Amino acid sequence: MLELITAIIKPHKLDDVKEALLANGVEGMTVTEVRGFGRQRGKTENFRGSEYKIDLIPKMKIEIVVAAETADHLIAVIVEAARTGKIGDGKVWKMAIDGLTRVRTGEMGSEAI
Amino acid sequence: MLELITAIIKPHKLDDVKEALLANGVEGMTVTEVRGFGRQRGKTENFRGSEYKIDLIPKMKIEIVVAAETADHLIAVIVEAARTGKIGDGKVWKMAIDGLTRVRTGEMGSEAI
Amino acid sequence: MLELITAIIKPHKLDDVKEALLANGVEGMTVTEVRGFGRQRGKTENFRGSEYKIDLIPKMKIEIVVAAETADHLIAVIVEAARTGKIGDGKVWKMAIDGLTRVRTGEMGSEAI
Amino acid sequence: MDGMTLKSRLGDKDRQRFFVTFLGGKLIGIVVAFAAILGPGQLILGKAVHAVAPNAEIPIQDVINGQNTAWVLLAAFLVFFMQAGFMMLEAGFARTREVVNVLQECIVDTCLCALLFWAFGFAFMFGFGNGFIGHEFFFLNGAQATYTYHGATDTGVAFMAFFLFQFAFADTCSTITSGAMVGRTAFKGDLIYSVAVSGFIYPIIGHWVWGPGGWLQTVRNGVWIHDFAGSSVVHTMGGFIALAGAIVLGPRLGRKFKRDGGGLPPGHDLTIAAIGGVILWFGWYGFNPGSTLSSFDAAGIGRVATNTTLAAAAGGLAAMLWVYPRVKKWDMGITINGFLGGLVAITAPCYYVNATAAVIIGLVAGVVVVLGIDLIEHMRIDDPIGAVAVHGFAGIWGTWSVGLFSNGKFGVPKGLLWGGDAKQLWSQVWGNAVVAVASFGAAYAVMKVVMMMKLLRVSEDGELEGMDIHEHGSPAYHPEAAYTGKGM
Amino acid sequence: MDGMTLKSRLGDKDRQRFFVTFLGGKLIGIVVAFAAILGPGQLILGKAVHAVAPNAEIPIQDVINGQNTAWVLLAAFLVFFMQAGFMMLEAGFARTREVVNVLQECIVDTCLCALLFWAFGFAFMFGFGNGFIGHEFFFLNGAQATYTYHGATDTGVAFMAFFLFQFAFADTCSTITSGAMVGRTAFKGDLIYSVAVSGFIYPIIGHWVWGPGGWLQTVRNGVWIHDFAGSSVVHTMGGFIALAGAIVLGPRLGRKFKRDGGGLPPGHDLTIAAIGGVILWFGWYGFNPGSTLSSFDAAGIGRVATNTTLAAAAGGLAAMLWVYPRVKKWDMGITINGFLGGLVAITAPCYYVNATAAVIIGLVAGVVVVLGIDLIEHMRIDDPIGAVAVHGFAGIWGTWSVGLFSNGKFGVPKGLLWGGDAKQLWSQVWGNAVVAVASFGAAYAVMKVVMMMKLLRVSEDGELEGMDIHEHGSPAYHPEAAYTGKGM
Amino acid sequence: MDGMTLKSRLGDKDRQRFFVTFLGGKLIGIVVAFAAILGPGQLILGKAVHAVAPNAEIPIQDVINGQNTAWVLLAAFLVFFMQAGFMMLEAGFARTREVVNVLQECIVDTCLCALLFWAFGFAFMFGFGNGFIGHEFFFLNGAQATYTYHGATDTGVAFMAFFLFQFAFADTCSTITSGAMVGRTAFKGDLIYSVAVSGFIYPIIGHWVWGPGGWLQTVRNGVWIHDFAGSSVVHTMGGFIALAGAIVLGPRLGRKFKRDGGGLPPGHDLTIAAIGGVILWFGWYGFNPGSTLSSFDAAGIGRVATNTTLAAAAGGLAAMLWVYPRVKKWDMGITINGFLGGLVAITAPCYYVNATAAVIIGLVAGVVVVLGIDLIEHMRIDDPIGAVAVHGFAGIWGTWSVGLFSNGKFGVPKGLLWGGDAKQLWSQVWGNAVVAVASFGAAYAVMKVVMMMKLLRVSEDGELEGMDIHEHGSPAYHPEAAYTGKGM
Ligand SMILES: Nc1ncnc2c1ncn2[C@@H]1O[C@H](COP(=O)(O)OP(=O)(O)O)[C@@H](O)[C@H]1O
Ligand SMILES: Nc1ncnc2c1ncn2[C@@H]1O[C@H](COP(=O)(O)OP(=O)(O)O)[C@@H](O)[C@H]1O
Ligand SMILES: Nc1ncnc2c1ncn2[C@@H]1O[C@H](COP(=O)(O)OP(=O)(O)O)[C@@H](O)[C@H]1O
Repeated sequence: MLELITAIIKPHKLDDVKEALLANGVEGMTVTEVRGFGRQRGKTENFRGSEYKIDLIPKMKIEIVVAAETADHLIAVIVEAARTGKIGDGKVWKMAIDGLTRVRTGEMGSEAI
Repeated sequence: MLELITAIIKPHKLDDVKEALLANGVEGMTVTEVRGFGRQRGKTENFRGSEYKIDLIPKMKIEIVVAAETADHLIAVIVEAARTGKIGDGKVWKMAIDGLTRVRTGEMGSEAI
Repeated sequence: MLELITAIIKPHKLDDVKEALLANGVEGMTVTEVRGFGRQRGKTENFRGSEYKIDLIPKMKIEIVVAAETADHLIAVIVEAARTGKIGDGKVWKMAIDGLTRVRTGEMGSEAI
Repeated sequence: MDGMTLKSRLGDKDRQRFFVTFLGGKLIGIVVAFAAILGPGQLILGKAVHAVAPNAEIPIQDVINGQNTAWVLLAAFLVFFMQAGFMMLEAGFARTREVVNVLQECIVDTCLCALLFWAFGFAFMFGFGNGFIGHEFFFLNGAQATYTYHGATDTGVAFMAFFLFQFAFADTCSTITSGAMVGRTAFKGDLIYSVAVSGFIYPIIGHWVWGPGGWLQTVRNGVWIHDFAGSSVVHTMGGFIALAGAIVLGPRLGRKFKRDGGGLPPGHDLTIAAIGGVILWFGWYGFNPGSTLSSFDAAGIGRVATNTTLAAAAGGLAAMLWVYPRVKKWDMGITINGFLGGLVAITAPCYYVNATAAVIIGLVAGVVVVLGIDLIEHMRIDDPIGAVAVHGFAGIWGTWSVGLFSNGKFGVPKGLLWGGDAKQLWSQVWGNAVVAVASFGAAYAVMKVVMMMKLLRVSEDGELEGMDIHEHGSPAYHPEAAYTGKGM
Repeated sequence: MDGMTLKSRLGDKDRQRFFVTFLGGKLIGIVVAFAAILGPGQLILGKAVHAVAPNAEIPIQDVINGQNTAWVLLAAFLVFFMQAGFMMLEAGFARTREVVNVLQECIVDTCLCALLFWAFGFAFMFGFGNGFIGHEFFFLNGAQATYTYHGATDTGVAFMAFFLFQFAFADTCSTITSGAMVGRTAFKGDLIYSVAVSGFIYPIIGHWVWGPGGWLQTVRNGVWIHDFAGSSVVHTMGGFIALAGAIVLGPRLGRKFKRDGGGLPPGHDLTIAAIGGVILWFGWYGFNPGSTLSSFDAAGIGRVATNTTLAAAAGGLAAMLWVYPRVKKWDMGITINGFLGGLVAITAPCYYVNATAAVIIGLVAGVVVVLGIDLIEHMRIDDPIGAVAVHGFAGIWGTWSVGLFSNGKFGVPKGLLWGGDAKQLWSQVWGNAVVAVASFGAAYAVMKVVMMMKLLRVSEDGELEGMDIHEHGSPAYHPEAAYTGKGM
Repeated sequence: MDGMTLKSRLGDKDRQRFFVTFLGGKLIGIVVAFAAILGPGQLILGKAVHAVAPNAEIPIQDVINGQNTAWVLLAAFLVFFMQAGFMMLEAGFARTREVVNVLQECIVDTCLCALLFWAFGFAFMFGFGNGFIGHEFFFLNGAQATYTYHGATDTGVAFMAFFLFQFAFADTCSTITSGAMVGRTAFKGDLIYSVAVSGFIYPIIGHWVWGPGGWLQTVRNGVWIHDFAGSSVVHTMGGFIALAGAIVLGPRLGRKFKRDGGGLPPGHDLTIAAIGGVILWFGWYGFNPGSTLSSFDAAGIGRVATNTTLAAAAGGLAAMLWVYPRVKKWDMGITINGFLGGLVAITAPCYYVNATAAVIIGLVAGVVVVLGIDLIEHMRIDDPIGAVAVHGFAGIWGTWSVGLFSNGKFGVPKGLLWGGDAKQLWSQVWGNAVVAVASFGAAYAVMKVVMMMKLLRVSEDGELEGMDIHEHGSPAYHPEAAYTGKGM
């Protein structure tokens, strides 16, 4: 069984999370630049002398496909590495996936991770 | 139970959808710039005097993790706010998620939304 | 039943994969620029006379919502079109989705694909 | 030496750095190397093409004309280069979806302006005629060797060099306008109003102040408006035409103003905007020092260049510091607008004031720009670039400042603050007001008509899709071009 | 003359080009402040370093040399600055993955060209020798104070200033080439063919037209090709070398042509491209007016500068309007190519024609560029920047236009359309054809050889990965550098 | 007047604007068109404004002053334009989150520098005083018509034009500093140290070398340091101030050095960086040739411009080829740093050496830059732009090279490698060392104090968030502005 873990984290925490995951046996990941808000509810910037509110703050989205049994541990690893304790630290969720294939070899299932 | 709603919408509808969701109690979302096509099947641009077809048109992808019971209502809210009635309005789908954690506090499940 | 297929491929394979999918009846897709690593484990670039390692290499993420019964065939189509046989070719996975709505018309389920 | 051919002289190495001699007794002749001035048609010859007659004379006037013409041309080139600056500033301050539109407008306005100024704009502005309009030199016909203000004052500048310099000024005025109309002006509408601005409004009103016999030079008993390089003629006028355009167009869709809980959308690329601003500053060194029309006026060009610099510097700092308490940040956008305001303001007085005055004028201009932007925002006018505040309002201040700060040594009476009387100040205020009102009025009428023809504002769908794709068929950026043969 | 007022003097047309006379009487002495010309080695001294001998003489030649040299140097700087314009235009029109390659090629070609032109390029082109090639001034040895076309005509321009101006021209020619070869040329191949182009092809063929004693100046009984600033020498040549390169290389992988249902991939950054285009226009003010080699020719530099402007403006508008009916959009890319075509075309005739002709030449050039791009696309040649159409084809048109539009007043007989005979036209056609054929042929041979050495075209893998990473080890953009210490 | 020395003539204030007289014999008349020099106050008149008296004399000095002033002003404009180049280079080499900071620092430093140089910087540097510091010309008071090095040598350059040129140099020095301090310097700290650098360190140390009576010109029995355009004064100084800043600040958070398995984070936009580099090269044509202060020195300005070009070209190639074996790629960043190193190095010797020497100096400079960058990296100093290697180290090499390569013809004794003795070389080494040590020491002290005041380095949170948002309230890029009314 495989799970897809999705984590939304602060951009400057990317290196830390990546290293923590590598240290915990993760062998691949996919990263996307996203923007979002949650409790943090945006912040104030200024342009040409006026302030304005931006709702959507830059974040990084990390996606990793992992064996189901390691998922909760890895989520804990991510949470620990990504935490600053300040608002805007992000979310992590997981979902079941029905099948995985490695393009290069055509291997399937957990072989393909 | 939690669901992940994914919506692909026209970029200039982002503000409307965001406001509609906020008005309906959504407290967080993640937005990604994407490109895509569906029935719209691309369109024509021109460069240096010649036309060419582009297949993939800019869209915004919105992802929200919500309580399962509100998902269908929120999908309706998104559809209403994003609709222009013209081709290219986009899609919305939902998927079950198995667990959610707030990075800052470590809260889990619907607490973490 | 609907499935969401997610494929991470090499950027320059996008055109090939797109055409293969179109040829196999796929009528819509969403594409995102992402970065990632797997077995490929990054590569070396240089800047101002020094080499440095980059872990995360540009990839394209393709997402398609399809009828469950066509999913495995389409995954095979993607894998074939995206394969170069070299490291870094990417991954494809699928997940069940619980509902799909077309924004323009409000159609639901496989009607909405 | 007399009687020697040029060729033999130049072939003789010992004489390569020869000095004309004036040895006692009668000077029979001064032999001049005419080669350089005989045009390059001959330069590609493989043989000697001419010899200088003995007893040729020194063309002092040629030295002067050549030097002045070179100076004015180089200045014209710098002013032309301001187009790149405006394009970058305007594009950088615009949103991503309207960038091609901004760029293309500036390019096409330049093209249009060149042809219009050649056909009749220059004739209206610098041809002799009456106080209201000139009507000489259509299509540059009837041009003399140098431009002479209808015989009043020989500039020593070759006619077509003078034309080019003035074209570059006209072009600036028209580009300023587009800045306030970014993001919702249909391209056809842009073409139409640009013809009106470059071909008629700018040259005709400009004639009043700068043309030979313009009426604003003759009113008020000889104490007329002095606008050295165009705080009124170019900037106030550009700013008020821009204002008319922005008012007639209305704001961009979805633009919420400060008092309605919104604010100016941020520019999409501040790197490009900042470089554009610095290019404008650079180009201003053509604008102001070039307006002496002469590099013989060595003290004058030095003074103008230094004053220009000091006012810009003061304007940038003043604007930045003025908004700091408000936003608690070092706002780059306002710093750029601030130094541009300083440059606009010093444009009229740069020749007439000393360095201290230049600093003061710049400081005030920086604040004027900030307050002006606030005012325009408060009036719910959508000016994406700040053209009205930077060019319109700082232009007013700059024109007035001549009457306040002129040091009395360079052709304008002492300013009020240096102990002079108020006559000059009133002439500045009056002249500037005429320019502002006339240009606003004329532009408002033009814009209204084009708006009523449904050509000025793009359709709602087009605006939401973005001007770039809707009007020009292409976004500014195609990052996906990295990966695929064509656009993704 | 004494006693006349300035006004009367200047109003008197017969005297407009008056020469100062020193008639009769003894002239005892004119003391000149030599300080400025004694070099700055002394300027940092804290004490007086020299005294001027009594009875020093006026170095009129120095005034002329100084002024001409300054003019030519400033023009050379502007032409050099065109490199920035080319880099931006080419990079902006390229796809994201080949941007560093485009930029680096332009930089390195400039470096190479400077060293080659110093070592032998200048010697081949501007040294005296025979009709085919020059062989003086290797490594700038044997240079005189000013460049004199082997004693034929003293330019009054300091030798090394003349060198720099000509280097900047050579550099332009080599940069044009790279534009058509974007996206698949291996960097080693680029180095090799650039040596051939900058070091041999350009200077040798250039010698025929511009060098002292070049054979194209002597054929046809004295009615030889007139190419004022290089429509043939720089642009036709650059364009046809580019054509040879593009043909030998073949198209980029995956490039589908219009008739195969594809089209040109859009540029990745039109902001950069547009600014680059405007910088090129700006730099052209060095290219054309600088080619007078003299600012004493005040009317000449004014005329050249204005003609240059009008042709550019007309070219931009013509190209935009020509494609409008086809794409129903105001295409910015073609507008840029159009005004560049106007600039290329006016480069040969800018000195010899009047303003009306300049406008016509520009209009035609704008259309030539559009049709040329279509033709190249139809021939399935992949020219990402449009170098062949803009430089090659508009260069041909511009060279011909001298024979059609010369007004007969500036050293070239009246053109066919102004009532002259066809002799000059045929010389233009003939001379231009020689340049085009010779440069295409030589370049084709060079490119073929480099191709056969497997050095011209990058490997398939390298091309798919992108030139930037494959050849230069770095993409142009690292947006992720926002977030992480290193590349992500 | 005959028989007077230049010195006495120029020292005599009453004669500063002297007209050449034609005493003895009858002067029949030389009528000069004064119009052009009477200032443009009159240009807008619709009537004749003045008549020239009969027997007016030729203002030869005016010809010289006009020409020199125009030359120096145009050069000053080019040097000013280098700000755009520096901004682009530094911004392009920076990471995305610190781009606005880099840009805003350059803008504000320019503004500050203008006001400081006007208030006292120029007075310290170019005012007469003692060997250590000048104290004339505060706020430009007491200025004469032209700048004369306290009567030693009349530059023939209008005072305020000379001021502007020197301001542009001062500005360059201060901008270099910011390059090595990118990404972690608090803006308040930047303001404070910039005041110290532009207002005190640069002008005072500069006075020693270039000011009237500076002490480094008098030591060592008349064989003093010759630094034509500032390899020491501007570049070594800028580089060593930068070094002090980078050391005191420490590296950016998370910056791992090569020997620790890391490396320099790549620049976020190499297109912008490359164009910035080329703009710097372009601006250098103001920097070096302008430093003759005279366009009458035609051979001089030609030589300087060509040497500048050759050294840049050689530097770029040398750096690229030097790193090729190491990275097996054609590295663009190092090519840019390399040609900049060539430019820095040739800045001191450009007037004194021949072309061959220029090429050698450039080649060595290219290698010096690469080794310098390696050294700084090895020392775990974080210099994001390479300012220390490019300006500091290549500046040292350039200063030394005068003593090695001077050809002995232009005011400096023959260099060691051309058969001269080592005296000049030791003066160069000594003078340069004084500049380097003094500027490093002074800057280190200033930086340390500002650091201790907790104003120099931004907070950790601010640095992680990025300088742009933390200090300036806005990122450089708002791509989302494509889609929404405001920032997303
Ligand atoms: N309900 C949600 N659905 C999707 N993404 C969310 C949701 N809530 C938050 N996010 C993402 O997580 C990021 C951080 O959320 P935020 O609420 O600021 O953190 P926290 O409240 O956990 O400190 C947001 O910017 C957004 O991208
Ligand atoms: N089958 C699909 N799978 C994934 N994404 C899709 C699919 N169909 C459409 N999309 C996304 O939705 C966007 C809008 O689709 P489109 O077909 O143009 O809208 P509609 O047909 O509903 O009017 C597309 O640009 C694409 O990003
Ligand atoms: N476990 C994983 N989870 C998420 N994405 C992955 C994972 N492994 C690989 N990827 C994605 O697939 C891309 C290609 O993976 P890679 O390991 O290089 O290919 P392969 O080993 O199949 O040849 C990576 O760049 C990354 O974006």
